[in-house]
Parts: sequence; C-alpha cells; structure tokens
Amino acid sequence: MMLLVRRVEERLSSLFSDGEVPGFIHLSIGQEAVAAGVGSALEQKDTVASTHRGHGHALAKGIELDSFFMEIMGRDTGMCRGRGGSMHVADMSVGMLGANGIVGAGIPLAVGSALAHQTRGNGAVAVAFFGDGALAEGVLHESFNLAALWKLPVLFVCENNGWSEFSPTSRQFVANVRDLAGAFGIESEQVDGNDGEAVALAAAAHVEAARAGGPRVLECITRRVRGHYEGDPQKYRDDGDADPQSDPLARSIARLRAAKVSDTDIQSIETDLMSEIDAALSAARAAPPADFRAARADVYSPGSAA
Amino acid sequence: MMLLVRRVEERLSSLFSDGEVPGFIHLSIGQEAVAAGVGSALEQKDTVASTHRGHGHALAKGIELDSFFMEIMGRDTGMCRGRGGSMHVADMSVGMLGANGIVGAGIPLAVGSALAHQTRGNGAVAVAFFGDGALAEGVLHESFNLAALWKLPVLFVCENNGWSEFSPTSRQFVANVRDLAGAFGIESEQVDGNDGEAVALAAAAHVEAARAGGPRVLECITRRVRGHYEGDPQKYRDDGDADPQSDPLARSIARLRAAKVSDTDIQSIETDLMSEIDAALSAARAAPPADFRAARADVYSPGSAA
Amino acid sequence: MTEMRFGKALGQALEDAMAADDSVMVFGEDVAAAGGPFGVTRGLLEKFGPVRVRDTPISEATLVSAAVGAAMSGLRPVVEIMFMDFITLGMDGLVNQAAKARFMFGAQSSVPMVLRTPHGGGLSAGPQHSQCLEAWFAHVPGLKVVCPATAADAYGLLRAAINDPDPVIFVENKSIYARKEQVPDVLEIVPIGQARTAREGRDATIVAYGAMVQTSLEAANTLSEDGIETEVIDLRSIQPWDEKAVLDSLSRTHRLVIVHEAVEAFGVGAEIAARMADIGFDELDAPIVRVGAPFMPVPFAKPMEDRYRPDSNRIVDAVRRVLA
Amino acid sequence: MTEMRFGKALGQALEDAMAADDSVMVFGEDVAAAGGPFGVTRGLLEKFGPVRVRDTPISEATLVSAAVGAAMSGLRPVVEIMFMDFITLGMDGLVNQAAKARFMFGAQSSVPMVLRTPHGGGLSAGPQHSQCLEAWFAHVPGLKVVCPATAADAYGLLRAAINDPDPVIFVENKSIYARKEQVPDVLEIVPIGQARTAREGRDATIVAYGAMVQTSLEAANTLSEDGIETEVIDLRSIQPWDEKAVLDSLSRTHRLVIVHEAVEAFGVGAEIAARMADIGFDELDAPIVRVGAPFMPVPFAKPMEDRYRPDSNRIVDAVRRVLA
Ligand SMILES: Cc1ncc(C[n+]2csc(CCOP(=O)(O)OP(=O)(O)O)c2C)c(N)n1
Ligand SMILES: Cc1ncc(C[n+]2csc(CCOP(=O)(O)OP(=O)(O)O)c2C)c(N)n1
Ligand SMILES: [Mg+2]
Ligand SMILES: [Mg+2]
Repeated sequence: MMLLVRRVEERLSSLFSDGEVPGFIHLSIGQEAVAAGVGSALEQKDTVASTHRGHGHALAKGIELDSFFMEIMGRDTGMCRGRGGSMHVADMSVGMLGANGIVGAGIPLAVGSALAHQTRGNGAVAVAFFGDGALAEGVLHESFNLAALWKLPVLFVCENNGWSEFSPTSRQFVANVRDLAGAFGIESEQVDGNDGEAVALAAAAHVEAARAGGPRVLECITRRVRGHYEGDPQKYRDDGDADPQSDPLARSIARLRAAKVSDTDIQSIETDLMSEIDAALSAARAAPPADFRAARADVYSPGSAA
Repeated sequence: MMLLVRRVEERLSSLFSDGEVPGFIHLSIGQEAVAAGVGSALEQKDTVASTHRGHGHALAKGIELDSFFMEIMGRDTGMCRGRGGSMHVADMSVGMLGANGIVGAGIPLAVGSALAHQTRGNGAVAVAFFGDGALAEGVLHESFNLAALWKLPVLFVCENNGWSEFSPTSRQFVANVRDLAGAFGIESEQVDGNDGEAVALAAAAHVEAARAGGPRVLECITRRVRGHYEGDPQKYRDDGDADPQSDPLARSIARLRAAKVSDTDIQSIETDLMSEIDAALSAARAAPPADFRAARADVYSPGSAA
Repeated sequence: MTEMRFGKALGQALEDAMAADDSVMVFGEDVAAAGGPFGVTRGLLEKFGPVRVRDTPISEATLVSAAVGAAMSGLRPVVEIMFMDFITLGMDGLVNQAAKARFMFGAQSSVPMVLRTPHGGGLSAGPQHSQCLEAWFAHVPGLKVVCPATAADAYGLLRAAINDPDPVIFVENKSIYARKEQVPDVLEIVPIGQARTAREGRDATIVAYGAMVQTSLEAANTLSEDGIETEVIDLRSIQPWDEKAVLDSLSRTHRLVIVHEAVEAFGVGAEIAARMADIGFDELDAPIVRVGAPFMPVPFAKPMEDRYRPDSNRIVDAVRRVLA
Repeated sequence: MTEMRFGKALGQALEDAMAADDSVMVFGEDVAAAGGPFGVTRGLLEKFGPVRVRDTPISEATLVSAAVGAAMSGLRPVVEIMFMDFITLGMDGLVNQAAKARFMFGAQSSVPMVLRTPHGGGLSAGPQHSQCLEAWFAHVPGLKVVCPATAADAYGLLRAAINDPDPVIFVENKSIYARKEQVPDVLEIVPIGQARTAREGRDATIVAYGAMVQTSLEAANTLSEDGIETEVIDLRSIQPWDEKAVLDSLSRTHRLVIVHEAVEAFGVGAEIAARMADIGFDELDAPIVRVGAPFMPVPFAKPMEDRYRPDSNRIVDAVRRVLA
C-alpha cells in the first residue's frame, strides 16, 4: 500500500509538472505509513473523512486506481466525474467520505458518520484524518467533546508533519494532542508515523477500542517531504533534507528484507504496481473529458424538486 | 456591588412580571459574587466581554444605573438607545464591550481586545466571561490557543452555574476547565464563585498575571438561582432549593457583620441603594421611547458612505 | 377539520416521520428532555428514546457537520438550530459540505438532512435573535430552502423535507408557533417547489412566504373593501421557487408586489423581482415593488420592532403604488 | 503612469496605510513570514515587525471575532481570510458582532476593521476554493462590501476601507492578482460607494464589478465592431452600491445587463435588477438580463470551469438580447 501511494504520487508530481493535472495538488510523500497503517486496521464498512492531502487515505481505504487518476485529471469517468479533483477524491462504496478542501472539516463529518454507525448499531467505526494545522480549528474541540459525551465509535488520527502550509506547528498550536484528548477523557497514543508497522498495530488497537464504544486519538509523527502543494518553492523551510533512515517506505522495504522477502519478490511487486499505474494513467488519458451538462444536472437528486 | 446587582435584578424580575420589560431577560441572582469579585480587580482601562447573563458584569464594570434601566426598558436614553436591551448592555466608555446574545461569542472578542491592548502597549487586560454551556463552543479552544500562543493579556472567567438552559452541565461537556486550560499551558484556578472575597482575591492575582503577559483562566463555581430566563417554569430542575448558607450576598453580609460593620450601616447602604434604584427606575419610566429614525441612521457611521 | 397550532403540526410531522422511517433522528440543543425551546419536539424523546432524540452541547458547527456525516452514512438527521441567527456558526457544514457533496462527488450519494430553524421578530428578542437569513441559503446551489405559512404546510413540507434526498433548510417563523388554525383531519405531504394560491385576485399579485402570507392576506382584505382584488401567492419553497406560478399570476394581473420579513435589500424578493423583470418583463404594467424590513438590524424596543417588521399597511401601500 | 500588478497595488495600500496610521495591523494565515498565499502582504513583516504583522493559526472564527474585539479597543485590524470559501467559519463575528455593534450599542462606537478575502475561479481550485459569496454580506445591515476591478481601485478602495470607521469586507478576484496594469504615479484613495464609468456608450448599460469589469469591456469592444456602444459601469462597491450612477446610465440607454462571476440566482445582480425594476421601471425598454454563474458549485475540471465562468460571449449575447 505504501509503495502504491508513493509511486502514484510520484507519478502525479511529474504529471503536474507536465501540466497534465490542473489545480492544486497536495502530496503525502513521506507520510504514506499513516494512511497505510490506519487503512490496514479498517473494514469495508468503516468510514473515513479525510483532508486536502488525502490521496493516501483514499487509496488505503480501497478506492479504485483508474477512476482515481481519471478524477485528478478531470475526466468524466473519474470517481467524482471530474468535478472535485485531487482535493475531493471520494468513494462512498468503500466508505471513503471524501478528501476535503476545508481544514478541519472532516473531523465533525467523521463524528456524524460515527453517530450513524452507533445509531444503526452496525459495528462500524469512523476515522477522521487531520493535520497538525487543523488542531487549531474549533471543531476539533467540539468534536472531541461530542464524541466523548456520546461514546461514539470514532478514531481521530492527527497526521502531524510539523507544518501548516508555510508555518511550523510550533508557531501555530501550543497544546499537545495527548493532554488535549486527556482533558476530554479520551485515550490517545503518539506513534512514529513513519513506521508502518507501529501505525498499523496502534491503529488496530484503537479502532477496536472505538468499535467497542468511545473515541480514541492517534497522533502520528511524520514528515512532509514535498512542499505544501506541488510547485511550492519552500523558501521558508530549512529543516534539512529528509533522513533516508526515516523514510517509511525504505523502512518497510528493509523490514520485508529482514523478513527474508527476496529482492526479486520486492522487485516484482514494484513492477506490477508500476504497470498498474501505467495502465490507469493510459486509461485516464484516453478517458472522455468531464461533462458539463451532467454536472449541471447533478446538483440535486433526480426527481427531487429543483 | 453584589447588593446592587441583586437588588437591581430583583427589581427587573418584578418589572418583567408586570410587563414593563420586553423580550427575554436572564438574571444572575445567586451569581453576583463572580461579577463583583472580578469587577473589583479591574481598572477602568480594562475591557470586558460578557454573555446573555451580563447585568452583573456590566454593573460591576461601572456602567451607569439610570441608562441601564432605560436600556432594558427600551428607552431612547438607554445606554444603547433601546436597540439592544438586556442581552446587549454595553458601555464602551468604561470598557464594557457588551453583553452578548451568542453563547461563546464574547470569548474571541476579549481575545481581540487583549490583542489591541498588547499591540498598543497600554497595560490593560481584557476579561471574557462565559458560562459552562459555552465551554462546548469551538471558539473557546481557538481562543485559548491564540491567547497562549501570543501571550495575550486576557482573563477567561468561566461562570459555572451547572446549567445550560434546561440541561445540566454533565450532559453537555465532559472535560474539566483545569485540564483543558492546562493542555494549552494556561494556568487556571477554580474558586467558590459564591464567595465574593475568594473571587476577588483570585481575580486580582490572575488579572495582574495576565497584565504581565499571558492568559489565565478562572473558574467560578456558582448557582443559577432563578430559571434560565424570567418566566422559565423550571420543570426540568430538581436540584433542590438554594442553600441559604451558600448565597453570596448573605455570606458577604455575614462577613461585614463579622468585621463589625453595624446593622445600621448595612441597612443604610441598602436604603441608599434602594433609593438609587427607585430613582433610576422613575427616570427610566419618564424617559422617551426609543427613536426609530435615529436607529435607522445609526447603522453606519455618520459621513461614511451608505 | 381540526384545530392545530403551527408548532404542533411541526411536532406531528417529526413524530410521523420518525414512526415511518427508522433512519430519521432528531438532535439539537434542548430538543429532547425539554422538548425544544418552542416546544416543537415535545414528546419525541418519550416516544422514540434517547438514541434517536438527543440533546446536544452548544456546538453548532459540529452539530451541522455531524448531520452531514450522519446523512452520508445512512441516517436522515433532523438537526435544530435554536435561532436562525446562530446558523452563522454552522455555515461551513451547510455550504461547503452538505450543499456540495452530491455534485462534487459525482452524484455518488446525496445528503438527506434537514436543518430546522426559527427566524423572524415579534418577541423583542433583539438584533441577534430575530434575523431572517434565508436569502443566503437560496444563493447556494445544492441546498433547498422551505418556509411554511400554514399549519398544514408546516406538516406537509416538513414531511417532504425529511423524505427529500437533498439537504433542506427548513425555516419556521417563530411568531406563529402558537397560532391555532383549522387543518384537515388527515394531513398530507406537500411537495417542495410548488407555490400555493392563498387567495385569488385579478388586479395585482402579492408573492410572500412564511408569516408574511397571513399579513398579505390581511392587506388583501383591506384592499378588497376598495374593490381591489389581489392574488396572494404563498411561495412555500424559496429554493427552488415556483417561477411558473408567479409568472402565471403576473400574466393575469400584470402587477407585482413581493413581501418578506427579511431585510429588503439583497433578500429573497430581489431574485423574484429580477427574474420577473427578465422573463416577465412584457407582462409588467408597473414597477415591481418589494416590501421587506429596512436596512438595519432588528431593534429591541417593542415600538421600534413593530415599526421594523412589515405590516399590512405597508403592503396595502405597495399594492396601491403598483396600481397607481 | 507606471506598471503595477493588481496584487502589488493591494500590498502598497497596506504598506501606506500602516505607515500612515500606527493602529493599523495585519493578521491572517501565512500573511507574515510567507507574505500571503498570493504574495499580497509580502514585505510587511520586514517593514512593520511581528507585533503589527502576524501569522495566525488556522482558526478563522476566532480571527474574525478577534478583529472585531481589536477594532472595539482602538486598533484598525486588517484580517485576511485565505479563500472566501473559508469565511463560512467566521460568519458569527462578521454578522452578529461586527455588523451590529454600532447599531446595537446605540452608536457608542464603530468597528473599523477590514476583512480581505479572494473570491472567484479560474485556478481549477474546485468547489471549495472558488466561490463568490459577496451577496451574503450585502444583505447584512452594518457591513460594507467592496470589490475592485483595477489596480488603481485596488489601492484606492483598500485605503478607503482601512480608513472607514465601519467593518468592510474587501473582496479580491484571485484570477487578476498577477495582472499588470498602467496606474497613475500617485495612487489616490477612492471613496466607497461611488461607481466608475469604465466605458461610455449610448445603446445599453452593463453593470459589473471585480474581474467581470474587464470581461464586460471586452464584450463592449466586440459589440462596438457591430456599431453597438455599451456603457460599462464598474460598481466598485456592492454595499453600499451607487444606485444613482446605475439609474443615470439606464436613463440614457434604457437597457440593462448585469454581470458577475457569482452564481446568478440570489446574487448581487438580483438586487440591482430588482431596484431598477422598481425605481427605474419607466426607463426600461427591455427585460433586465443578468449574466452570472449557473446554479451549481464551481466544477474542478478546466473545460467545465471555463464554461462555468461568465465570459465575454455570454455578455455579448445578453446585450444583444436586451437590444432585440
Ligand atoms: C478552513 C481552512 N483554512 C485554511 C485553509 C488553507 N490551508 C490549506 S492546507 C493548510 C495547512 C494545513 O496544515 P495541516 O492541517 O497540518 O495539514 P498538512 O498540509 O500539513 O497536511 C491551510 C492553512 C483551508 N484549506 N481551510
Ligand atoms: C450560539 C448560541 N447557541 C445557543 C444559544 C441559546 N442559549 C442561550 S443561553 C444558553 C445556555 C448557556 O449556558 P451557559 O453558557 O452555561 O450560561 P448560563 O445561561 O448558565 O449563564 C443557550 C443554549 C445562544 N444564545 N447562542
Ligand atoms: Mg501539517
Ligand atoms: Mg451555565
């Protein structure tokens, strides 16, 4: 999964430079372990509300690669029919309630989704992904309170990459996540968000606890390797190059090697992936452009007044 | 001051029953020690942003009694010229930035006021009063963070009377104020909000600390003796009658007695007060009704376009 | 026919909708144990229990967005915002999430939620508890906006709103909650988007919604004493609004007055007037006149508030103006 | 004359206002160290220091309300909301506090704050980063709303907004930040509330604001090739708007087209049309036609977005319609 996210985003990065992807794109390169680890702990019926940096969350929740590329490239056959693009990738059929252009907005959406799960008694869990920048939004506080008060099955995942756009977290937010969650009586854990295995283990435990009733918080410390958006010159940044040792993908490959997975096997996974991506990209390039008239017709449900 | 607030509100209560006061009024009977205690710690240049239950805060900040009654009775000579009423009593000349009909709204207003004080370097402090119900609003979180991040001279005063309208706090909010403030590194204290002296002492200390730089939180545990609004039948409530021992006014009078203030002296304070109130009320009754045309003309500043 | 209060009709609609569909739930501040600030939700907690009828903390932003998330995950939430003025705190969930989800996700799903909220003055509740802000929502593609004028419509439109697959802002004029009316013994669902002719007339058309329909009818009665017969169209639904019904009436009367309690400038009436000044231009024999609140916040003192809110005299004057 | 970018003119206005008045301060997300998401505030931190130019956390509700509180306590804050779409989070501070404070407190004080925010599409930024929501604020008594079309006005109106004693929503079309224009060597303050005749013409009047003024001028040029001379009124200020200027022009041309990038329905154009269908009715020789965005969220894919935003062809067609 991590490898998939990484290679997909690398491809997006070059597509963006080549002008094949319009708008803003926010890559999660370096942060893949969070999406992959949390995703591994979820069932199909579980739901995810994500952020502007949501490609990994979406892929890890099981969205389909072809329509993902088509969406980001603005095609009619994209998962959102070219109306949302990178910041709005979503697939309700797998419980991916959408990337979101509004910082923090996914948090109360996940709370509402958890409310539905609880009310319907379907045993599902909702996950809210959000960045460290979103910690400053008031909905976090309101959502912590409501989730704790109603013992909702929701996991709050803070993906702390140390930056909100061009500002370091330290100039944005003074509380720490653990104390904040603790004030609401919510159990939380901080993990190395660049360690896929650690994230997966912690996520599994907290997801099951949330499923049994009551919110949990998981903070994943990670690193935004690229700029805030593609094309960001990052003049503001001098926190050094990424430590290759801390790269989640490299670590996970090292782990595979240590577990005696052969280089050829790893290579073949990679080759398969690349051809999957190539195929998705070709399909996307060949796909018809987004359809304005269909879009105009989809503002309201068919048959409903309007 | 406590006595003043009590007697004024008792008078308002009977005026309301008699139909002389329109709209909603929210009395702070039983909570006077908070307003009086905090007010005693403030200077004229300090500013206060208040709540829907703001009569006490306003009086304690030094607003003038005549125009207070006139306002609540909707007269042209009211401090707000009859446009705001009970929920909007304000007097900028004494730094009373207004009661507020929006729960929680005073919190970020006070933060902004503190920002002005800091930027202008005038050594003033801003105070935000808010109820326990407002704890659930997201602006509290945002304001705690911003105030702590910028070390703003602001005192957050939570007036915890155990109720938000018709719901007990326990069904509204799960965190406690101290842990929440603590998560942001803000020092806080909980005091018996029915003990005027305790409030005054604590407020004085925290106001001075805030003046020196950085927010403080003061939680005052108190009791809403009356209904949420005048006319509230309070069917939802069975938390017993007010313990006369805990009445802030009775306690403060007992203290005066213990300090050997004679009954005659106390009686004469009371008599003076009552005649002040009577005078204010007569003036209000005699005052001209609010002026619609003047109101229409005051939407924008004179001379400014519109 | 039976007698029923406007507010009771709303409560009945909630009760019937909850009985008919398990996925309907109700939440908001003091709606459960206390039965709502205006008593609309009284009895629901007892009938449907604390899972489906919930009191909430004072967290409007999260309440609205939680309704959106719940609606995306299989429920039909009905969330109450205690006064429309407080909707300022829940705009993101409505505008950036609920309104756009269906469109922005390629019609994968809809957001079947209802947000109930009271607007309007008459209670001396002052500038922050009396506003009519429905025009904002009518400007947002993806939202529907409804505002009933009668108890029967309060019932019928609320049932329709709850059944509707898309997000509906359901606006209730708080000054008429306690009003008693005759309603049919069996209350029917009223489709969203269809206006109602509240009174027929040949001389001029008044378009109104909510509490102003009654005020317009009073004005029509006054005018009738002078032989002027005004048609009164109750819009019922503001987004979508029944353009055809208004145009048809205008084509008969050739004169148009639009009435609402909201501030006139940039209000709902502006769109109706603008539309008729375009597609209905050839039918117009006189200026289009609007009657709404003046451009100022709602004042507190009773005499000021009375003067602020449109009354039947102002409507009568407006009709006389278009007939002059 | 010198050449200046639209965005630079805004930055210059901020700089000059801060130099002229100590009480002016600037804050918002990434406005200080990074110089703003569109570079408008670049250099201010270096010139005026971190007390008066501040980066903030992502807390829009509190930023807006803090600006109100600061304005009540002696500052003239200029707060930036990074995209107008995010103003959904700061509505309470604007609508219930800033707009009403002067009125509601009996004119004891004003709230001299400015909220700068970019609106509009053209960047494929999708449904949550492209909206034009100015109509909401024009409907709120107590707020002023301004939207410049040229670099000179960007400067002049922003200076006026900062000097203004009342709260001003200052809307900047993000698609023209980088546009270069000729501006006078000495930039002047431009009073709020006065429209500008961007082009004279006798055959029809186009009223527009913001980026659509330029698009309207292009349409006017096209029409001119066919001998049709359109007058283009640049509104500049939306609340208050220059009713007299529009009525005067209409009285000469007798035909009116209104253009904005915002959704047509319930948009700013509705009020202008409604007003002219009332006070300007006798001057009208043709239907009033509006050109705005269709009733749908702003779509992401470039060809869809291009079709979504009003262009000069649609304006040309609208003018031809009113001349038909
Ligand atoms: C409500 C809102 N405010 C501001 C923005 C602009 N913005 C987009 S991403 C971002 C920084 C978010 O930081 P963080 O939450 O840490 O996520 P990261 O980008 O680091 O993944 C900001 C300010 C926005 N999209 N929404
Ligand atoms: C934003 C907002 N939501 C809801 C209300 C309605 N309301 C008025 S007072 C109140 C309860 C407030 O409780 P608390 O803050 O504890 O203050 P108290 O009344 O106890 O003094 C509520 C819900 C409001 N005025 N504003
Ligand atoms: Mg971050
Ligand atoms: Mg309370």
